[in-house]
Amino acid sequence: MAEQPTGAPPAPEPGTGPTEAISVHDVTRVYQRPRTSLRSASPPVHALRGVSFAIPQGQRFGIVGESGCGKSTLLRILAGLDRPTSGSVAIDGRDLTGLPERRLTFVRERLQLVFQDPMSSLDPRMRVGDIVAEPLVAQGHGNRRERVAELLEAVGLRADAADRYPHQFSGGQRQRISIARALAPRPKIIVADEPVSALDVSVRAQVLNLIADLVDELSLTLVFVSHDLSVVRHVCDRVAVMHAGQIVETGSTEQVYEDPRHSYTRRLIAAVPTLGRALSGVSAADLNREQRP
Amino acid sequence: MSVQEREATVASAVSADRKRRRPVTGSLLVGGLIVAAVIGMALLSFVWTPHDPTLVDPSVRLQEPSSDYWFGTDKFGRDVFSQILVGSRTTLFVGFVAVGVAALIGVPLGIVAGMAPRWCGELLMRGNDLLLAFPALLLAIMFAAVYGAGTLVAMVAIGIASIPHFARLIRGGTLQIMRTEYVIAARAAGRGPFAIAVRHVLPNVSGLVIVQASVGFAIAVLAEAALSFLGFGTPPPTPSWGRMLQESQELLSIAPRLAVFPGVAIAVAVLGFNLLGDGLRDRFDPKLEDRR
Amino acid sequence: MIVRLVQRIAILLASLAVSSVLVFAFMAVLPGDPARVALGTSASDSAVAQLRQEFGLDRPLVAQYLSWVRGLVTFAPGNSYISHAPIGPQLADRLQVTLWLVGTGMVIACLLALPLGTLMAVRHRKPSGLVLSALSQVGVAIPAFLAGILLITVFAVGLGWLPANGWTPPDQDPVLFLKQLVMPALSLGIVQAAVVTRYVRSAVLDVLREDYLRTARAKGLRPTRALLRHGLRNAAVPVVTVLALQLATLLVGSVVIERVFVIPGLGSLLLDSVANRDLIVVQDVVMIIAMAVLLVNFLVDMVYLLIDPRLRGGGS
Amino acid sequence: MTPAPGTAPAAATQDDVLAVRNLDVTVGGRTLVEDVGFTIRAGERVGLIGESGSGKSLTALSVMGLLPEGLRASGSVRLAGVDHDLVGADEARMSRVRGKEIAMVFQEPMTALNPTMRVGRQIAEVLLIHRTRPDRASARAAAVELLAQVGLPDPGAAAQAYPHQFSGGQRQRVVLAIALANDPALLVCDEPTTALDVTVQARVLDLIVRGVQDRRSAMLFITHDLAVVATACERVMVMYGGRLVESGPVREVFTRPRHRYTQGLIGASDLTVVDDRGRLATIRGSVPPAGRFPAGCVFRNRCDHATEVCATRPEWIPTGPDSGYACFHPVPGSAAPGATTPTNQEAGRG
Repeated sequence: MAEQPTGAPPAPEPGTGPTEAISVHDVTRVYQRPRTSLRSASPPVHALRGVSFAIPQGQRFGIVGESGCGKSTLLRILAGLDRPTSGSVAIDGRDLTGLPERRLTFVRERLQLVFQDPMSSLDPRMRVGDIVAEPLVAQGHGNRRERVAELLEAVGLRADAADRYPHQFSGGQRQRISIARALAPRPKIIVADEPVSALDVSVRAQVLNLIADLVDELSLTLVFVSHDLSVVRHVCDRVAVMHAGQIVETGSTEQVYEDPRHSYTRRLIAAVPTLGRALSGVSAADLNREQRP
Repeated sequence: MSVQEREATVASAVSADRKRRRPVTGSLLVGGLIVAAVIGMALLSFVWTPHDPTLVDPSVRLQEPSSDYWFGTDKFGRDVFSQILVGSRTTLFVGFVAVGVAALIGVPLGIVAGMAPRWCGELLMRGNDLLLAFPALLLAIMFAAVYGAGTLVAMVAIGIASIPHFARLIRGGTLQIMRTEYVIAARAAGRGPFAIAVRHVLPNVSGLVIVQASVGFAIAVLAEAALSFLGFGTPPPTPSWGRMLQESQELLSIAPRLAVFPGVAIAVAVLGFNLLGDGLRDRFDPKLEDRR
Repeated sequence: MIVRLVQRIAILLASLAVSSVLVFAFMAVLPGDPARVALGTSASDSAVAQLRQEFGLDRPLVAQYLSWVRGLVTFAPGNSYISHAPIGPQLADRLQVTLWLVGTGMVIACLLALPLGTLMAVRHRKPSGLVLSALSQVGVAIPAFLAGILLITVFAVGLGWLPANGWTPPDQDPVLFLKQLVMPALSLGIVQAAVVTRYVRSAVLDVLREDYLRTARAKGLRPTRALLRHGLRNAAVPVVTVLALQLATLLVGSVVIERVFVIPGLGSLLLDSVANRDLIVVQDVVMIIAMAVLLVNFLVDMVYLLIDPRLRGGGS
Repeated sequence: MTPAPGTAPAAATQDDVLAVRNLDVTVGGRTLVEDVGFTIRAGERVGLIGESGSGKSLTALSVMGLLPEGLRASGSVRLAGVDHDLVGADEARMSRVRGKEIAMVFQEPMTALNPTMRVGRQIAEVLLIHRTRPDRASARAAAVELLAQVGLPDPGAAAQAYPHQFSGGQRQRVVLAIALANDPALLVCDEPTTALDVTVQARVLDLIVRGVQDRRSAMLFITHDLAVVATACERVMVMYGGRLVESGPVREVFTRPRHRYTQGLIGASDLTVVDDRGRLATIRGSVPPAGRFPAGCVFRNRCDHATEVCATRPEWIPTGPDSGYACFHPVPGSAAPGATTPTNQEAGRG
């Protein structure tokens, strides 16, 4: 990365102590598939096979992997929307595995999600103001109108956007609304699931800059999930590479991209076409040469 | 094909994003006009009818249409036009109650089946399919066998038989909505299932409900006409288009008009509701445009 | 594949069992006593008791249910409360008549709907498509019995070509049998054709929008050939679903048509037994119709397996 | 490359496979593609990049004659060896050309194949339609051979299997096998690897490039990903708002862009270059919906250098046999690209 923001990530807020924002310990998730043969039940799907990592406060942690590697399953478990088959997950030191929904409010207050598809992440029948205010309603916060106006401005939209409907906005603007909704309950952790994959190139840069600004200003912890290695490289301090339900490698972005240790990571990085590599003569055949297992 | 696939083909794709309102299509206009006319007729019949539809007057039996009796008179001397007017009241009443019963039970059932865990949804739909094995007419005949004929019997029977259509369609729509990111976001924000059902699912399936309601109305009108025709629907003397048709049967050779007028009334009403259904479907969900 | 078969058979049997309980319970919860209802209010208590004993109505409900089901399964249902005659043979004859009626109606519906529906889809933007669409919309709006009455007025009363009503078994007088079958089958068939046409149209339209149709065109197939070779088989699945649903409605629709054309089918048996309170017959006829509908749904699921390889299991 | 709009087009040189002139695509009153013109030589791999609403896919579909219902194309599209214009040709003529002279690979592999027909038969079909194989048996054998060529394991068994038994990447290879079966003069690819994972994309890209090279077919490669175009193509054309704004050799366009939009696009898509606060270069505003771009230069509402003259339509300024741009305030050609917005300078590492 041309310019790595120097210095350690901002000191954790006083009072929260040294506990990590998120700590995941040996999490597995197994799905049973409906029977297709009479004699034996069909083999279960191991979506996660023992995943462990920890994310300190304020860090920008990337999760990279191809489709089917288990990153969305992991995301749902982090957000308390799905239960792991085994292992534990803690948010700010408090374990949430196995808790019923009514005792998960501490997760709802601290962790919020931003999604990929601008078309499907906003309810077409609700006004933008109600969409952004929904977490406030769910968690019983007051004076919602001012808070919504404040949030819309924070993401670069005019306050009067609150009275309009999602279909009146472009893809990039909808992602901003999605981000405003995530920030409504003043969470400490933002989990972004492929937030820019569905956007045009010229709009993607704007949204990435917005996320970076907000994470810095509000000293948030960011978990950024994507299949696009170059986006994760730009956004994150540390990155975990996932493959077939396991984390095959973790490290600082610099180390993982510059000198990957695991063979899968090497193959993954070798396969990524970039403008620079192409112009220095890397052809489609070169990208493919590394792929032969 | 499991029930899901069958639902996917029958249930509509609930488009997550409504582009600008679709233009008023022909079917919406024509359908709307016809339905308005039928409702107009019903309301008018409360206030005025050329003659008392139930007044038997043998002296004017089987008169041809004239300035006095616009549609002529039937074998008991009753004015056909007045019967048609008042008959529209019965038709609308049966339709509203039947669709009401079907929607009030079918929609929540569909939403619960869509939001419940998979096996529970499966079970509910299995039971739902079972109810499909007892079409409206059969149910009504069974009811009539036990409780005797009557408008109420007809309405309740048609209503209950229409529940599975609502439940299946709404469950399909709910399943799709529950998969959208805005519902996942609501869950992540701490919204409970009830809030999600009311705030997200219901508004987004409302398009489906209205479309199925108008089509359900058409089915109810047909069913009521058939029941009255068989003598299980509205008992005399309340005028009913179905029964008018039945009474006209033995006089076909002398006065075919006695069959034509109620028959056309039924056909036009059903056509109106079906066209309204098509038009509303185009308006609410372009992807449904060519469905059915 | 076999698992699917076993699953579907299990569902069929379960549905049959549940619907039999439903029908039985429906009749059993009836206010008043079937025997007294059958004999009328004036009958003496001893006569009513004697009838109850004869039909085993005094036994516990479960025993009655079991003997009723055994009767149905062994095709030897008991005797009618009114005529005391065995119901079995009567049901068999009537069922045959209804099958003729519904069968021909369905054939007519398919012969009309499949080509017309496809045509409407292919030309859905052109005037001819719109005209057909309007026609089918009108067709849907006409109740079968109205179609029947109009046919009688024109062809029987008016032109005198066909008998207004009546029924003759095919083996007795095939010509008369056909003459009497035309109008009832047509009135059932045309209305169903209108409904099925709309479903065929929407199924074909969905298929026309699929990517693999565009791939077929990119290979060099003309639109009609691309539809025939690639589209129709995939459109068959939703269409078969609808045919099953419509068969159920057709079965019940025939009840009304049998009244209009005075045909001794299951429908008129049902109506007569309701009229003279012969509840055991009502129970049997309703159960047979329900069995027919459930069987059709089962067959439809089997047809899916033939059409759609994805359902045959195996593979990734 | 002959100048497109305005000036008289020079005669197409004899080794041109495809010549597109004044191509417009309209729906209702709205113009989605306006006055697009270019040629592709035999065996040449040309990329067409652009964002949503740029009209790049519609241009490809117009060449194939497969525009969705309601859209109308006008202008001229000529293919070598075909005696009639492809625009407006009737189905009888077009069906002889599609799948034989010109073939296409689509974006979404999961829905591109007929789910109820075996894969081998779907490949054999394109051979039988154009009678490049005498009978069913030889067509089936050729299909298995093609499956082997696109790298599917155990091609014999694959031919008997159904599409749902394959992954996305494998299905895209089947589509590629169908497209290359009759050695087309021109292969059109519409975002062929966008829906694939990066490792699978590398394999499919390699297959596509080798496939056209082995057959000396020309290629029109449509995508929004600059890096993929730079990897797979020799020349690139940039579209925005339904217009061709710049074209030229890949190295030339991506290191010394002339049109301001190309410059901005390169800056925004290169995530390795940031300003002192660590933020990316952006193009202000957002992409207007299709058909609602401003008159004159379609990029002027988002361009920092726009002036009044940009309200009129910029002329196409050729800068070489196959390159040129349409901009009143281009990035100075000779000097290093303008300092205002960081553009991709050094060859990126990694």
